[in-house]
Amino acid sequence: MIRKEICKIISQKLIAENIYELTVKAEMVHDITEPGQFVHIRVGNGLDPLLRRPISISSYDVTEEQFTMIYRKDGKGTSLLASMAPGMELDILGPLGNGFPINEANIGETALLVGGGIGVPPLYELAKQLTAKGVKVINVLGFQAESAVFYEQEFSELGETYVATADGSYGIKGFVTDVIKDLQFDCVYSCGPTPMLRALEQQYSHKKMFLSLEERMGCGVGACFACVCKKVDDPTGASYKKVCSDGPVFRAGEVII
Amino acid sequence: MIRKEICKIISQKLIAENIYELTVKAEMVHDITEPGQFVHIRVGNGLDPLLRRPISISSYDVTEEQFTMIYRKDGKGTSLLASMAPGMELDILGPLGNGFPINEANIGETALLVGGGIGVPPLYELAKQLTAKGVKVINVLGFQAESAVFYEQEFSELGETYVATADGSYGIKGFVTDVIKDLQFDCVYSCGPTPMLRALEQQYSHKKMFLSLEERMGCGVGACFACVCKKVDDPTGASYKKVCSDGPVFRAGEVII
Amino acid sequence: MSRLHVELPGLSLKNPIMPASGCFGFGREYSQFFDLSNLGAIMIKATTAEPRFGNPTPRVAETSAGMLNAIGLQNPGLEKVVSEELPWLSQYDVPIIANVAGSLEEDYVKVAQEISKAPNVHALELNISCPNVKTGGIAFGTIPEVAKQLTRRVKEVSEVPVYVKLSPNVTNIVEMAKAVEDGGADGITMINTLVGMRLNLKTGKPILANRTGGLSGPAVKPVAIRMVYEVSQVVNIPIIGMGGIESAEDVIEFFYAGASAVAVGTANFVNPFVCPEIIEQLPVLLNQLGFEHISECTGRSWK
Amino acid sequence: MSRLHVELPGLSLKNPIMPASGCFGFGREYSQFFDLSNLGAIMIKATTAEPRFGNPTPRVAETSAGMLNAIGLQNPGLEKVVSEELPWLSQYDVPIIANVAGSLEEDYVKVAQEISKAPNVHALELNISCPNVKTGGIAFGTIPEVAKQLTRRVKEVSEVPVYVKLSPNVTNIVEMAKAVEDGGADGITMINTLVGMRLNLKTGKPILANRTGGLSGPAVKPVAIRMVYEVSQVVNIPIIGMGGIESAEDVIEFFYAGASAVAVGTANFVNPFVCPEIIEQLPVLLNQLGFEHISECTGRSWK
Ligand SMILES: Cc1cc2nc3c(=O)[nH]c(=O)nc-3n(C[C@H](O)[C@H](O)[C@H](O)COP(=O)(O)OP(=O)(O)OC[C@H]3O[C@@H](n4cnc5c(N)ncnc54)[C@H](O)[C@@H]3O)c2cc1C
Ligand SMILES: Cc1cc2nc3c(=O)[nH]c(=O)nc-3n(C[C@H](O)[C@H](O)[C@H](O)COP(=O)(O)OP(=O)(O)OC[C@H]3O[C@@H](n4cnc5c(N)ncnc54)[C@H](O)[C@@H]3O)c2cc1C
Ligand SMILES: Cc1cc2nc3c(=O)[nH]c(=O)nc-3n(C[C@H](O)[C@H](O)[C@H](O)COP(=O)(O)O)c2cc1C
Ligand SMILES: Cc1cc2nc3c(=O)[nH]c(=O)nc-3n(C[C@H](O)[C@H](O)[C@H](O)COP(=O)(O)O)c2cc1C
Ligand code: FES
Ligand code: FES
Repeated sequence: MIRKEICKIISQKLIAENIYELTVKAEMVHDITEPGQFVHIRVGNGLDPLLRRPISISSYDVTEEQFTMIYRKDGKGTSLLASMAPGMELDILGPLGNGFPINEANIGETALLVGGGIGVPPLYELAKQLTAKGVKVINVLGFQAESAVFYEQEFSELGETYVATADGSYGIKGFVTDVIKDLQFDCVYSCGPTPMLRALEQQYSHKKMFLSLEERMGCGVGACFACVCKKVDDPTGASYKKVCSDGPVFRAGEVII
Repeated sequence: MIRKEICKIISQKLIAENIYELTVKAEMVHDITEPGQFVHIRVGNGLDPLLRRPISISSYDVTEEQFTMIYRKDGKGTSLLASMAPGMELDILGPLGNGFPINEANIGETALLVGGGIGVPPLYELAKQLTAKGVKVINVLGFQAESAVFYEQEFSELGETYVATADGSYGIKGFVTDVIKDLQFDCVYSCGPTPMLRALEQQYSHKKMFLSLEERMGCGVGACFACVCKKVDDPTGASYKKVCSDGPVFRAGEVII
Repeated sequence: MSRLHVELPGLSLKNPIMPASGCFGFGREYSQFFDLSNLGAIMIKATTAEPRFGNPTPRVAETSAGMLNAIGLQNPGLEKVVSEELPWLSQYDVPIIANVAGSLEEDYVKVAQEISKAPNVHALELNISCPNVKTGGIAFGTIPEVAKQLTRRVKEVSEVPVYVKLSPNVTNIVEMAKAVEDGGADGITMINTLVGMRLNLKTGKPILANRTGGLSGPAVKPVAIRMVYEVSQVVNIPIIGMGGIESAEDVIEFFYAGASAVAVGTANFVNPFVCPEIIEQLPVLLNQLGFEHISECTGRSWK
Repeated sequence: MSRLHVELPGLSLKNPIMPASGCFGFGREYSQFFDLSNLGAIMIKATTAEPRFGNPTPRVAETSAGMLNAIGLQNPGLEKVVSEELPWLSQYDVPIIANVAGSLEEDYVKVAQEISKAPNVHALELNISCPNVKTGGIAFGTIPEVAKQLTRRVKEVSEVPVYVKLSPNVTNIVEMAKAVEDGGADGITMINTLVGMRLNLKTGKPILANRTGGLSGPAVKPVAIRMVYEVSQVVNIPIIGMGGIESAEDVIEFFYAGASAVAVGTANFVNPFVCPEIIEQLPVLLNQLGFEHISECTGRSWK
C-alpha cells in the first residue's frame, strides 16, 4: 500500500560534501517490500518547490519504524530539505515502485553491486538483505572525487568493497567498469548515472542484471506519463514502462536506457 | 534612511483572538522618526508569499534596539508570520512613510486617539510619546468583539481609555464615534478601517485631525504607484499622494478617503 | 450531499470536482488512494485513434508555483481505451468525460464516434488545445472558424454532449468560445496549459526534450480566472473551469468567475488526495460563506 | 567590468541589467538604496502626453509566485517628465529608456518626438502592450499591421532608437515581432504582463478595482523564456528580455533563450537591492559556467 504520511525527522547528517543522510520515523516502513524502492517527498508546505522529489530508501528498520535516505543537496528542493532539522515534519508519499529482486540471487552465489554517486544509497539496504540471506556481495562504488565518498565503511562490513573516483583523488582512479573487469560474480545490481548503466548493460549482457533508472517525475505513481521509457522489443514503438510504477528497477534488456 | 535588515525575532505572543504581538531586534529603530511609521516584511524566503506585508510599528525602544508590531493573522502571509518563533529571522524593510506629527499637539492640550481593530497598534507609541511630552491623551479603541480586544491596560496607563465593541460583548456597545460625541479634545489622531476614518473626518471637520490610511501595496517605497489616493483640491483629477511614502498618515482634508 | 450536486449537459454530478485530463491517467493509480466513486466525474487522459508513445523524456520540469509538461498525448489508443480502460472504470459509480485528441479532423471524428458509445462515457472533451504535439492541433485551438467546424463535425457523430477544451494561448479567448458555441458545443472546459519553457543553466539547452511544454499549476490560476470570467459572460453554455486549483477556496474562485464545475490537474501530483479533500471541505466553506448550494456561486463576480 | 558590457542600438550598457518600466518609478525612490549609476540603464515609468491618474485602487493583488497590477499608466505627463524627472535623472551616469504610451497613434508620436530629445534618453520603449488601459492600446499590441504602422510612425519622429515592447497576450508572438521589425524597430523588449484576475473570496468580486490586471513575477518566467526563444530565432534585432527575473541565474536563462540584455520588474518590490545584487553576482556566475563575456550566452539554447 502507498501511504501519504507526515513523518518526523529523526536525524539529518552531512556525511560527505553536499551529501546528507536523513532518517525519518514512518509507519510506511511496514509496506516496503524490496530494497531499491523510493519515496516522493514534499519539501515545505508551500508552492515553492511545487513538485515532490523522488529519493531512494537507503535502509530501513521495521522495528524502529524508521527509514533512511541519502541525498545530494543540489537544486531548490534538496537545498530546502538540507536546511531541515530533527523534529520537523515531512510529507512523504511511499513506498513507491519496484526495487531489486533479492530472490534472483541464490544462496552461495556472488552478487555484484555497482553504485555511482547518489545511486549508491539504495544498494546499501540491498547489500544488507543479500548478505543476510547468504549471498556474497562485492560492492563497487564510484564517486566524482574523494570529497563525495560516503558509506565505504558501511559497505565494507558487508562484503569486499572497491571505491573508484573519477579524478583519482581516492581509491582506484577511473570508472566502476574499470574495477569490475577483474571480478568474478553471478549477477549484477546497479544504480547510478545512465551512461554507467548503459556501459554495464553492454559489457555484461550475458549476466543476470538489474538496473535502477532515474527520470524526472510528476506524480510518482504512474498517472502522468512523465517518466516513461521504451520497451526494448517493441515493433510499434508505442509500448513503454513507467520508471515510477513499473521501475525504477528493471531487468537489463527490458527497456531502452 | 530606509534599511533592509535581517531582524531576529525576540518574542511572539498571541494577545487576543488571532492577534499577535511580535518584537524584533533591529538597528532600524534608530531611523524611526515618528509614531505611525510602518515596515514592509518579507515572510519566508520563497515565492509564496511573494510580496512584502506592510505592518505598523506599535512601539519601539532605541536603547534595546527593538521594535514591536501587532498584527492580525489573516491570509497567507500573516499566517506564516504567526508560525514563526523567537530566534528566527525576518527580512524587514523600514522604517517607511510618515507617521503622526506629535508636534501638532501642544503641551497641556488634549489629544483624542481613535483606533479601530488592527488600527490600534500604531496609536500606542503615539500615546506614549504624547504623554511623555505633556499632552493629555484620551484613547478610544474599537473592536469587533471581546475576543479581539487587546492593549486596554497599556493604553489605560497613559490616559483615559474607552473600549467599544461592535457586538457589545465588552465595553461600550457600538462604534468609536458613539463614544466620542461626549468627549472634549483639541486634536484627533486616528487609525482604523476607512469607514471609521471617513465618519471622523465628516463629524469633526473643524478639529485638527490626522488619519492613517491603508492601501494594498507593491513596493512600499513610492515607486510602483499601487497605493495612491487623490488629493482633495485638484481641478485636474490627476494629482495624488502615495500612502506608502507620502502617508500613511495624512492631515484630514488632504486626500480623498 | 445535494449541496454540491450539479447538473450539466450529459452529466449528473454528485459534486463539481473532477480530475483534469492527463493528470489522473485512467484512474487506476489513484484508485489505490480513495474510492473513485467519490468524484464528480473523471476526465481521462487524451485518447487518439492509434496508440501514441508521445515525446521523448524529460517530459516535465518544475517552474515557480507551476510545472511544464510535454507528455505529447501518450495513450494506448482508442481500441485499448474502449476495450480495457473504460470497462475497468465502469466498476465505479462515476461519469467519465473522454478527452478526445487527434492530428486531423478525421481522427477526432473517429475517436469521438467510437468512444461516445461506451456506456460510462457521459460526455466528450474535445482537446483542441494541446500545446505539445507538432502536427495539426494548433490550428484547431487558435482559429475560430476551424474550431467551429471541428466542433460541428464531432457533434454530428457523438452520442453524448460535447465540451470543447480551450487553449489560453490566444489573443481573444472570447472569440474562440463563441465559435465553438456556434459549432454546437454543449459546454466549454478551460483552460489548457500555457506554452512555456525552461532552460538548463549548465547546458543552456531546454530541460524538456520537446523544448517547450505546457505550463500548469497555481502560477496560471489568475490567467484561468480571467478567461473564465470573460467567457462566461458571453456564452450560454456551462464552463468547467481549471488551472491551478489546489483548494476549496480556489474552487469557489472559479465558480465566482463563472464556472459551473471544475477540474483539478497538477495538484493531484502534489497531493494524491486533493480531490476527495476538496470535496470534503466544500460544504464547510459554503457554510462559512453563507451559501446553501454551490451553484449560487457561479458568476457572482459579474452578476 | 567589461565582461558585462553590452552594446545595443543607442545603448552602451555597463551591464545588461535595468529595472523594468513601472517598477522603478523615475528612479528617485531607489536612489535611496543604491547609486543608480551602477545600473545598465533605467526604463522609466510609461509617459503619456497628458498627466494620468490611472485606475482606482486597489491596484495590486498577490498571486502564486506573482502579482497582478492595474496601475493604469499613472504618470505626471510628458511635460513634467521632460522638465523634472529626466533632468533629475541626469545627475546619474546611466542611459534612460523612455517608455512611451498613449491611446491614439498621435499620442505616441507626440510623446516619442518630444521625449527623445532629452539628452539622457538614449532609446524609446514603445509600450504597445499595456493591458490595463481601456481605450486604444490593445489593437497596437495584438494586430501586426497596426503595430507595424505605429512603429513606423514613431521611428519617423524619434531622435533615438526605438524598442517595441511586446504583449504576451497573443496567439502568435513571432508574427508581432516580425511586424515591428518590418516597421523599423531597432530592438524588442518582452514580455509585458499577462492578463489575469483574482476574486475576493468573501465578496465574490475582483480584488482589483479595474477587475483584471497584468500578471508579472516568477510565475510568468516560463512563458517569457519561451517567447524570447521563439522570437530571437526569427528577428535580426536585439531583445531585452524580462518576466520574473529575480537572480543572476534567471538572467543567464534569458540570455540562453536569446536576450541581449534584461529588465527586472516585480523583484524590485521584493528586494530593492535586487538589481545591484544581480550585477555583482553575474561575474561569479559567468566564472562558474565558464564564460568570458555575458554575450556568449545569448541564444545558446538554439544556436
Ligand atoms: C527513483 C529515483 C530515486 C532517486 N533517489 C535519489 C537518492 O536516493 N538520492 C539523491 O540524492 N537523489 C535521488 N534521485 C534524484 C533526485 O530526485 C534529484 O536529485 C532531486 O529531485 C533534485 O531536486 P532538487 O530540488 O535538488 O533540484 P531542482 O533542480 O530544483 O529540481 C527541479 C525538478 O527537477 C527534478 N529533478 C532534478 N534533478 C533530477 C534527477 N536527477 N532525477 C529526477 N528528477 C530530477 C526534481 O524532482 C524537480 O521536479 C532519485 C531520482 C529518482 C527518479
Ligand atoms: C501602512 C499599513 C500599516 C498596516 N499595519 C498593520 C498592523 O499594524 N497590523 C495589522 O494586522 N495589519 C496592518 N496592516 C494590514 C496588513 O498589511 C494586512 O493585514 C496584511 O498585509 C494581510 O496579509 P495576509 O498575508 O494576511 O493576507 P493575504 O490575503 O494573503 O494578502 C494578499 C495581499 O494583499 C495585501 N493585503 C491584504 N489585506 C490588506 C490590507 N488590509 N491592507 C493592505 N494590504 C493588504 C497583502 O499585503 C498581500 O499583498 C497595515 C497595512 C498598511 C497598508
Ligand atoms: C502532465 C499533464 C498532462 C496533461 N495531459 C492532458 C491531456 O492529455 N489532455 C488535455 O486536454 N489536457 C491535458 N493536460 C492539461 C490539464 O488537463 C489542465 O488543463 C491543465 O493542467 C491546467 O490545470 P492544472 O493547473 O490544475 O493542472 C495535462 C496537464 C498535465 C500537467
Ligand atoms: C506595478 C507594475 C507597473 C508596470 N508598469 C508598466 C509600465 O508603465 N509600462 C510598461 O511597459 N510596463 C509596465 N509594467 C510591466 C513591466 O515593465 C514588466 O514588463 C513586467 O512586469 C514583467 O517583468 P517582471 O516579471 O520582472 O515584473 C509594470 C509592471 C508592474 C508590476
Ligand atoms: S511520474 Fe507520473 S507516471 Fe511516473
Ligand atoms: S506601494 Fe508602491 S508606490 Fe506605494
